[in-house]
Amino acid sequence: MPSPWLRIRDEFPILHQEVNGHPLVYLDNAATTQKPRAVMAALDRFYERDNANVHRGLHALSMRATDAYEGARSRVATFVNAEAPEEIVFTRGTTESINLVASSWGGANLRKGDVILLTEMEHHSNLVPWQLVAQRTGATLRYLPVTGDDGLLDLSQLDRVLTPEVRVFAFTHVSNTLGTINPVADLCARARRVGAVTVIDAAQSIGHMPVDVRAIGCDFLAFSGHKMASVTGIGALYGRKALLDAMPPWQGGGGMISNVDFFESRWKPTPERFEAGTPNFGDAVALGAACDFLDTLGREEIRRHDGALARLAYERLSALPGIRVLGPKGERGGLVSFAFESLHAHDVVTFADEDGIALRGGHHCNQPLMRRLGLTSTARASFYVYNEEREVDALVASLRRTLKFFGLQG
Amino acid sequence: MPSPWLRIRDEFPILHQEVNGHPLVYLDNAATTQKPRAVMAALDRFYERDNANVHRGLHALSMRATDAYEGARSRVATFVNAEAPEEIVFTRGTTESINLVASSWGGANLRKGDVILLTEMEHHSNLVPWQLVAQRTGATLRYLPVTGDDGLLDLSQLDRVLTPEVRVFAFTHVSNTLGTINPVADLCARARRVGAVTVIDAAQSIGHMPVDVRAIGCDFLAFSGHKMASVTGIGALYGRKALLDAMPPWQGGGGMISNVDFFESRWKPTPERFEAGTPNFGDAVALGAACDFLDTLGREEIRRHDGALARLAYERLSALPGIRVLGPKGERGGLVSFAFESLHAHDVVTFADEDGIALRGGHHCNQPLMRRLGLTSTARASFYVYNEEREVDALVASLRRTLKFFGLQG
Amino acid sequence: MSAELSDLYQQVILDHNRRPRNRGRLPTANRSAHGDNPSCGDQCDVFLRLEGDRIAEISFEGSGCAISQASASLMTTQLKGKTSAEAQKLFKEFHEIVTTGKEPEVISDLAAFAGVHAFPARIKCATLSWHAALNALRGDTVAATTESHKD
Amino acid sequence: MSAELSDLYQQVILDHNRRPRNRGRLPTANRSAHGDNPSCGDQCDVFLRLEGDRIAEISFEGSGCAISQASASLMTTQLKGKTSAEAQKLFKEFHEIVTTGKEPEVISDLAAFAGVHAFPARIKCATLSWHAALNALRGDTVAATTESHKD
Ligand SMILES: Cc1ncc(COP(=O)(O)O)c(C=O)c1O
Ligand SMILES: Cc1ncc(COP(=O)(O)O)c(C=O)c1O
Repeated sequence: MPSPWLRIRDEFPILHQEVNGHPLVYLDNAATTQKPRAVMAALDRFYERDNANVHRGLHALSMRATDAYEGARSRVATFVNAEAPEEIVFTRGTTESINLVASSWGGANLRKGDVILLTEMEHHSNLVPWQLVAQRTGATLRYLPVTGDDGLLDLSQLDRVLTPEVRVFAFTHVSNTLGTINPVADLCARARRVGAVTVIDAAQSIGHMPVDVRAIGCDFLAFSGHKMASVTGIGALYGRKALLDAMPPWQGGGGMISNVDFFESRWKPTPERFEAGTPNFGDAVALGAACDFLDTLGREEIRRHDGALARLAYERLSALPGIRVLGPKGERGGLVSFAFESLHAHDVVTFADEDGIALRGGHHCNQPLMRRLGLTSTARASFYVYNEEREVDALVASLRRTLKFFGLQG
Repeated sequence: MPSPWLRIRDEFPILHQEVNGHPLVYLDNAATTQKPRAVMAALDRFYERDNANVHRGLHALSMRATDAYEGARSRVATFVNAEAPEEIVFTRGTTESINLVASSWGGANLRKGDVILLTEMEHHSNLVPWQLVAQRTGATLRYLPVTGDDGLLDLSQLDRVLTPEVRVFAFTHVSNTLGTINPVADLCARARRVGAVTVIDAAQSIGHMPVDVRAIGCDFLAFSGHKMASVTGIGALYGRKALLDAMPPWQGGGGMISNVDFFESRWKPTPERFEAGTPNFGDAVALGAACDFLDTLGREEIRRHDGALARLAYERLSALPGIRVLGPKGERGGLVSFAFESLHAHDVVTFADEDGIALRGGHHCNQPLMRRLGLTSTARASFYVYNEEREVDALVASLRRTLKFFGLQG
Repeated sequence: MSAELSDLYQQVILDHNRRPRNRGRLPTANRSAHGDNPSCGDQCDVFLRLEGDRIAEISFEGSGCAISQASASLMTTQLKGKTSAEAQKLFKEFHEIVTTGKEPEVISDLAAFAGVHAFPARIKCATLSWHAALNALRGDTVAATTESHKD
Repeated sequence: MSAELSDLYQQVILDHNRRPRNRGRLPTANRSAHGDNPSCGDQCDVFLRLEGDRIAEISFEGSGCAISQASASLMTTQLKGKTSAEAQKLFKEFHEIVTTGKEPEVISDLAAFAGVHAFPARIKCATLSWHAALNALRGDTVAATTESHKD
């Protein structure tokens, strides 16, 4: 059988277009990835054959739809190596997953005197929900620092900040600005020693490398489908069953209740308790198909592929004049951020777009980290399974032209 | 131009299949509707050409995706005749929309002594969120009664329950069990006189009849895309701008902040304030396409079509032995619920499925109403644009066979 | 009628549904338990007179579909005279039958429920009364519910 | 380079970006305001010395893309000597130029920003300093922000 990598770009129709007269070079994968034919076909097929509301339905289509939805749950459970499908709650994505944990677990377990430990490299989605629950409960926030431009967590500070008052330690697996891959299993082990619950933001790792919740030893793990070759609108929260079972509901409505009276109600067990209303079963099917797609490519292979492109980009970019390239020099996730001394990220991105190259420029929902690094914004190139070395070449050539246009050849 | 109604079943590929050896008769539209080709094509086209994360993006695809997403918001705004696109917040559906209002508006505005007025015919999704916020704030719940099997709101009781302590009055536009169409504009006018905010659950009306928030005069209106020919995972909350602007955020994360510091944050204006994380822009595009599809058919025509089938079904079913048919005899939404004295809804639904007919059986997320009517469950047939009179015939013939099998010919 | 459907609504089941055995409150009961299946509204009360560890008498009351009513009725005929341990074992067998469709080793009326496995959504209907009975045996006061994620 | 891009980065803009006019704090300022565009991190402070209702002196400080820096610089040259009402009117004109690409009625350097309209995401960059200046004129202490739903 030929390697699924061989004609991989054929799987992504969107790549075969010109932007501003140049072949599209899509390097904004950390924001969202493109979708393979297989995922869109699964979605279309579901709606063409099996669509009906799930659960409680006794007719053929409803039973098929329920099987498809619960099948997707099982598929996602094996994808992250959960112990049981019930440990997977479907959500809109990483942000909703973290809000669910912060509101439900946090609301029920945090109080004045408790500490929520985060890191300085957290995305707003793993930061603002904790600020909101801190305000509500009286718990306080504390941060594990980042070392600087090489963008590692300052582990020498861990003992100082990870004290027994820490009830929850939430951190990202891979930084969406620095590209740093954090030692998540170690961090979870350390947190366990002080009895803190661990929440991992896997938005930037889930589609790019093996993610095994049991090997990592985390309590919760949040991710988005749209960053792993699936569509927008679907993601998941993994939670250890014992913890989920003890949590109060978050949203109320159909599907999550076991009994409703006019004045009070009883809840279903997990995961239904946390899935009020008609779930997004259509997109859940697409998420299951994305798991299949990624496993066919092999997640170790994806890690190697994306990481190699990012390291190549890191090297080649570092040779440009007046540039500051962020994050670790060696092993890194599939992205690289950079800033020029005399050229703003927005101008960089606009000129790259002129050459058909899609970059992201801004604070990447990392405002506190940016300030910490003395920056207001960076440009970011992020890679996925369909990117190629020649696209790194195209990026570097385009940046050189832009520098020249602004008289900054160095 | 030929009427778009002429070959309407061709637009729905799923209908052209056999179930248990019979042509599918899909009568479970109140649970979820099927999707026309035009909607799926819009979704596929978006992902094949324009997909990129929205906002903050300066490259071509991101700008196109942002235009598509904000275009969908404008389209939904005109669909319900909102004053401005900012009055539309995208959510997963009706349930999430109501949770948003109950948590954010309710959390900020309700206190002990305040009354939340609901009706006895509310779906769990317009009931449990209010129970949760009542528990949190100390407000109390009160119910406007339903008259009985003809399933009207008992308006003679309105003055008694709609007192000045009522801060919010939440009610459904069309009952998903009774088929009743409530006089929503009148109810809103009455609520305004005591200064109560109005929340309308439009899940069962939005796809079936014109819904004009300004003609109705409501403050909030919630609905789901999947019940109006669009896909699962997307819906909306309409809210009057002055109210939305004054509400605190609900979920926290990327996209809804204007500034984030390590210890506090500032929020964006509405609607972004309420759309934390990557929004479901793909499915929003599908929702916009569904609005176009329904307006091409004409919403007055849809109301007539669905209502006529439901009234026909009401009549024909009423002739069956040992049956109790619920809801108003005259004008009604496109659905009809019924219960047999000596035959449980589950058996009815299982036998109908044997004839390829998809019905729903159960409490329809209306447990309190069911108890009020002395029932535990009903079977329900619900109609949409592609249903035909011959399908009502098929239903009645199938029910007769079932009654015969159980020896209940009467 | 398809083979699946006639397997589901077997003669035994239709018969128990039409003429339920041991239906009604048991005045001499020293144990009882309530069960519900909230997502379909099925309800079931099981009443036991335990003598030592043995079920001397048993009855049920409830409402629900033909499957749930027949299952409750048949169950009472099967559990009468059994010990707690024997009841547990029977339920295990019954659960196996309704979830897999496998015929039981010893010939038994329980086999009539093998057709249920082709209708996964109906498994709850068939097991509700059993859950209530086992709760009653254990002396649990919490209502049995079929609302676990599976079954 | 495409016509759109060379329209956006016109000579006037590149020139103001390279050699900004009136940059730095104004020691004699009696009014100032801060503006930010949080979604891209652009910042801008505008300093005014008002004499009566007239802008006697004006300067800016800030960081951001070429468009935002050039816009701030050009703005200072345009607003100097103007009254509040005249400044409002100029901003209205400028806003029209950057959102529609329409050339202004009277010939003016502001026309250099007509290319912005083809890049809707950059409109905020061009208008940030203007928002700050108008806030300073009004004496508003709240930071100007470009984060309304539109523009
Ligand atoms: C009247 C009514 N309200 C609310 C809902 C909930 O809608 P959703 O499940 O799409 O959130 C439904 C449908 O299930 C409904 O019929
Ligand atoms: C590290 C990280 N966390 C969280 C998120 C939020 O994900 P989503 O917007 O899909 O909820 C992102 C992506 O934007 C991210 O990169």
